[in-house]
Amino acid sequence: QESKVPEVRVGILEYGTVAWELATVKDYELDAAHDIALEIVPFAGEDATAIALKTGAVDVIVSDWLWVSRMRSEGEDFVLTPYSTSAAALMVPQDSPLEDIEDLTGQRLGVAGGPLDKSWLLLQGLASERFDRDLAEANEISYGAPPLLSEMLKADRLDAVLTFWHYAARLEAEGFRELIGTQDVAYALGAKGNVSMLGYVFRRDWARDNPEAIQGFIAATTAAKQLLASDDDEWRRLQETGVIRDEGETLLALRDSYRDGIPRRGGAQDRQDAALLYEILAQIGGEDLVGGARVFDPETYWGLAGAR
Amino acid sequence: MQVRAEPLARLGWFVASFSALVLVWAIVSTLVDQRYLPSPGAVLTVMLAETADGDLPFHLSMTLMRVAFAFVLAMAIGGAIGMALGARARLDRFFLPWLIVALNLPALVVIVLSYIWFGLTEAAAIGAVAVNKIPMVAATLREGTRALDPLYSEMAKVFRFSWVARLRHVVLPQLQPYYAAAARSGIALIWKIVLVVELLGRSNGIGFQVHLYFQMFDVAGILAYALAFVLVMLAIDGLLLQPFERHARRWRTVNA
Amino acid sequence: MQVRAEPLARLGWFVASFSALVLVWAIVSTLVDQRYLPSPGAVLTVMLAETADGDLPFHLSMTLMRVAFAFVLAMAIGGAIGMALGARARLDRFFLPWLIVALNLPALVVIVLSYIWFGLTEAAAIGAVAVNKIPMVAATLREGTRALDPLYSEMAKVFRFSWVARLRHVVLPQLQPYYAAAARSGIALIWKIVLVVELLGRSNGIGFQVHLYFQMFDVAGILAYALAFVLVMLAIDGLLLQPFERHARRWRTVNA
Amino acid sequence: MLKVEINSQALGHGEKKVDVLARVTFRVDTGRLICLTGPSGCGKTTLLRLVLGLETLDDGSIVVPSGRVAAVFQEPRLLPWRSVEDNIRLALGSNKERVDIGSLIDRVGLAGKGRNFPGELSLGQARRAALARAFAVAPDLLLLDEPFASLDQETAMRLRETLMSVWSRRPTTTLMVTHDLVEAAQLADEVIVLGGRPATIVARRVLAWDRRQRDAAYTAEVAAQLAEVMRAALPGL
Amino acid sequence: MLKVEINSQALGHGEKKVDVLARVTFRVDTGRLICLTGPSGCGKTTLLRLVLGLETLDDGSIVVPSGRVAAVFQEPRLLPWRSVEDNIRLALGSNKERVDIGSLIDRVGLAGKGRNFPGELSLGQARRAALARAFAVAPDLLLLDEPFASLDQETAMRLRETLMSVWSRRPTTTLMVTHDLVEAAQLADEVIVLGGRPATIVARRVLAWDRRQRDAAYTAEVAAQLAEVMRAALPGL
Ligand SMILES: Nc1ncnc2c1ncn2[C@@H]1O[C@H](COP(=O)(O)OP(=O)(O)OP(=O)(O)O)[C@@H](O)[C@H]1O
Ligand SMILES: Nc1ncnc2c1ncn2[C@@H]1O[C@H](COP(=O)(O)OP(=O)(O)OP(=O)(O)O)[C@@H](O)[C@H]1O
Ligand SMILES: [Mg+2]
Ligand SMILES: [Mg+2]
Repeated sequence: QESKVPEVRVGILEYGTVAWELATVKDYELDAAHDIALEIVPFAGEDATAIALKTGAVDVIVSDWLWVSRMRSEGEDFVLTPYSTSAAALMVPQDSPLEDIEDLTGQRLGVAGGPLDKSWLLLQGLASERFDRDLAEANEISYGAPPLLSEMLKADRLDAVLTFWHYAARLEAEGFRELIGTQDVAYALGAKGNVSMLGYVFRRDWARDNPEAIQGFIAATTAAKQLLASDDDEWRRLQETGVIRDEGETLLALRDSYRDGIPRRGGAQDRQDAALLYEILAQIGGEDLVGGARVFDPETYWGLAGAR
Repeated sequence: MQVRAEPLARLGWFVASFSALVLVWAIVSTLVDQRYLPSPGAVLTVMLAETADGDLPFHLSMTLMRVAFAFVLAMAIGGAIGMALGARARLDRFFLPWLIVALNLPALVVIVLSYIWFGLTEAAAIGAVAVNKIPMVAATLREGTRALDPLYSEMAKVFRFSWVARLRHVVLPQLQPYYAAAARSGIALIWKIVLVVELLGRSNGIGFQVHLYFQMFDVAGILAYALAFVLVMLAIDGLLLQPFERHARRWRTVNA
Repeated sequence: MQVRAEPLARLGWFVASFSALVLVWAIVSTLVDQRYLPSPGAVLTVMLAETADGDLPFHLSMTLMRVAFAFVLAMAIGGAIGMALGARARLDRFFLPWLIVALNLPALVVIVLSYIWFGLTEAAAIGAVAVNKIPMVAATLREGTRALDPLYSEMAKVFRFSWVARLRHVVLPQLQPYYAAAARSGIALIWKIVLVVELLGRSNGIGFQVHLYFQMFDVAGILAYALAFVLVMLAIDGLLLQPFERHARRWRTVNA
Repeated sequence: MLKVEINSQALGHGEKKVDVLARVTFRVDTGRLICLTGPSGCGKTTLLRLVLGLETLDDGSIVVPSGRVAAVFQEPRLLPWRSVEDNIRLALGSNKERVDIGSLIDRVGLAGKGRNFPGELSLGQARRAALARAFAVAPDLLLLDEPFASLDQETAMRLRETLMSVWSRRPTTTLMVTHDLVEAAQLADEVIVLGGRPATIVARRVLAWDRRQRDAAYTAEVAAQLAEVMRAALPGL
Repeated sequence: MLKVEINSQALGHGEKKVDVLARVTFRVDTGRLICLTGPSGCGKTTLLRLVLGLETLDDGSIVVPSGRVAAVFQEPRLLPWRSVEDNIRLALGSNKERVDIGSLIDRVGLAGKGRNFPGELSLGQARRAALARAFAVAPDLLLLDEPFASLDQETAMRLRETLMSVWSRRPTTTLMVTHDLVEAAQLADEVIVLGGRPATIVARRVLAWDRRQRDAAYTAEVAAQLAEVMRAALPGL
């Protein structure tokens, strides 16, 4: 037999956005091309992937830097490398009178991910900085599961929904419009560019012990990203192989959003902006959100100077 | 004198039992990673802090309110359905498959549909929980009703008991253990579902908080909130359920 | 002849009942948005498609496997605990608070801790489900054991029944309705928890699939998978539980 | 008036189905007391259950007098979770005031046991409580299934007297099952002997003497005659 | 040999606590049969329960012969969910082979009812099944609580004979409660009359005659004497 290549087990949401990228890796055997063996372990919920990483059932998952930083403050040596700058968007119906976040008072506002969701906290931070308004107080907030919130918005039981980007993309395809996206908020708060909200997360020990594995994995996924970014046919393939179940407008919207979210900056700049945002988040979210760590842990980003 | 001593003795037993439980927990928590099972002290600290800032009492009271409403609804409706099915063989034959379907409908489906149809409202939440529990109460009371002793129903028929008297003096005393079982495991189940309901679409309550802490893997926070509810349940059990049961069971202890 | 006709009559009742249920569903589904409650036909289509490509049988069998293991575990252990508590007043006094705590531990906490301690394994998943259900079985059987008629235990004592004979011929027949109640609502509860367990840490099973469809808000998909399980439960109930119950209840129907 | 016209009655299902009663026809005129006797297992209780409407009659007709009904079952059938007093009170339905439950309890020899649960009584005491319950109703139709079994002679005698005094106060149509032929000879206006399989009436004896004038000699003689009739009618058990 | 030495026994709790038995002392030599009688509610069943170990004795001591025990309770106490046959078989424990259950069922007049559930029997039939169960055990100590109540005379007589034949086959120490003084005079080696509140032994009568030679005149006379003793000892009930 041929020499054994290192195995990388990635826990993902089946039909989630990461699945598109990894399916592409698999379809083109990009993993073998970069001397790794990729194993996709599907789960049904975000929480499940987090547990899977914690218990060592997988090597890599996708999560945000806020979570990684919080876990680090509790002694877990997790690190991340950028995966996507997409995060969330505040969606309203096409004919909604809402034009700006300044209009957000007295609205029925749905928020995906709960009160400690990063996008929601940033939005609150922006509102309080700009208009000295507490969004949580000024509106009627419903926290809930994203699919449920989408349906609520469609059923006119909510006026606006702050939801994760792929749900937002689907809503957009159905004629809803984006009031503001997380990146816009980040810019407004002083970020210098598109911040990678999501990253591939893994244990630093694992990465140190398996340098070929993590490097091969990053290279393979980067190659997949390029394919998806440049060639529209790739998306038809994903749809035909059943990785994406959406069709028509929705597929296009998802495609565009995905492409928008591909990180284009170096990790160092990302880290700077993340540190900035973290401070804001720590202020609003308080200890509930960030735990004991008041300042951003620079080691959160893997592979940068100072992280060795 | 001896009668007076009873409640004290019961309290003593409870304290002993509870202390032993906390002790076991304390010992186990020193054996495993504190992050995954914090010590009783650590959890108590969180509990006190959350109580001091008013969060815990608020979320606890919201959850208790939902549990209470759903419980009353489920026991009343489920009990009535169960007793009807247990008493009438024809009804039972026809509706037993419905009961089984209802029993096995996933909570998720019921909760989501109820939110969608009735909005993210309190009524939808409580209704969804009750709908989840009703078939379980019905299944238990159905068995209880089928196990009723015909000796007594016949007597009641001969002496022409009114239906109220039949229910109160003939049927319910025999169903007491079934109601007790349905109540104890009922509150527990309801609260488990309330957690899911709060998770999917409420903005307060213990389930909401537990999920928040869960996202952060803060086990101490999860346990603090969960245990607050458990403590309330212990109090309700000791101060309401058990005295009622002792009353209802007086006749049984006569030769024990 | 009449004995032969019985199973046929039962089948007839079942078909009538089930058709009526589907009819009600069909009617309701025309009244509301199809997206939120698809028609029986639409769900059947999904079900057939998923069966044809092998997905549904696979996930269904995984879930059934988990439900079956957890069920057996929970009934055996919970039954033993409940009978012990019901039979011994001292044990009961001491451990009742433990039981209440166990009853009210949130499923989420148990599931997460069990995954963290024992890894994302099948055993951890099944164990977590069983742990969630055990206290409920115990609570039900505890009531049943407390309601045992001392008449028969005394007789057994005088005639020096072996403990096996006591259990088999004296105790269990009296506990039959409690076991039946615990079994029916038990499977239902276990499967509800299996859904959560699969959501939190398995890569297959109906809970896994249902949640995926929930992400896409595909109610037809959710219902197709949920109903596949419900159908299996209906079959188990009709082919296993009910015949067993009829056998166990023969003596009751003598004067009915 | 109670009219019983049974043509046939079976019990049980399948293999265990048994023809219990064949043709059994009799009437009890208003205010009269008929004793029913016959070997154990011949169908006496079944007959009472038919009259009480607890069993559906296969073939025949039973006409029950209107008004209140009371019964003493072969077992006490007190609600174990209710006190003796409550058991009696519950049987009264709405006409609670009229009856002095306390004195009734005294008369059946249960003074001081009113608040006991049935489980705290001896079997004989429980039977007496069941008798008190039936008396309390002041019924138009009274059915008694061996009401004085497992009582000592003294107590049984006093209860028979109590029965007679309650019974004579208002016209009560009574059907009583007993194995005690002396008892039957003391109390009955007519004695009906059931027997055979399925059971029919194998003998009946009308007792014309006023029951207050029946002395020990008379009852002993009648009892002996009845025993003779029974032995003759039912050779091998 | 069964040795009963009761100094006092109370039942119940709190207000309802009753001193049931005062000093009651007697023995039953191996292979003898003693009848216990007394007014309803005086404590006979309680005494049997003490001997059976179903009640803990407040003050006194009871020595029970070694070997197997069987009892006929005042109610049949058959397991309703087991057939008559199974009820008997279960009481046998391990020595199943030795006993021919079928012929025993026939002897108590339940031929053909072996596969019936107790709920499919008349009360008298259920009592007979309970008797058959006790006989099947071939016990060293046999306790009978009014075993022949609610049976017709004929059946009762035949069962008494069955009891005697089973009993005489091996030395069975027997304590039997009965209200039927004639029955006591026929069967007992000694009759003990309980009475009073709390109950003590108010009279005892040793019957020296061989039981096979006792004729109707003898038993009637003894029964009458016993009744007289009881009446004298227990004035107002
Ligand atoms: N469900 C049943 N299935 C089969 N046989 C039954 C059933 N119920 C009663 N029997 C039979 O019917 C017969 C009549 O019973 P019933 O109780 O009327 O007798 P009885 O005359 O009252 O006897 P006893 O004096 O012993 O009380 C009995 O032989 C009994 O075995
Ligand atoms: N748990 C109890 N609490 C209070 N009193 C009780 C309790 N159990 C029994 N008794 C009383 O004890 C007395 C004796 O009862 P026991 O059953 O021994 O009488 P018995 O002689 O067998 O009467 P019978 O001939 O009616 O069967 C009765 O007066 C009864 O009321
Ligand atoms: Mg009878
Ligand atoms: Mg007694």
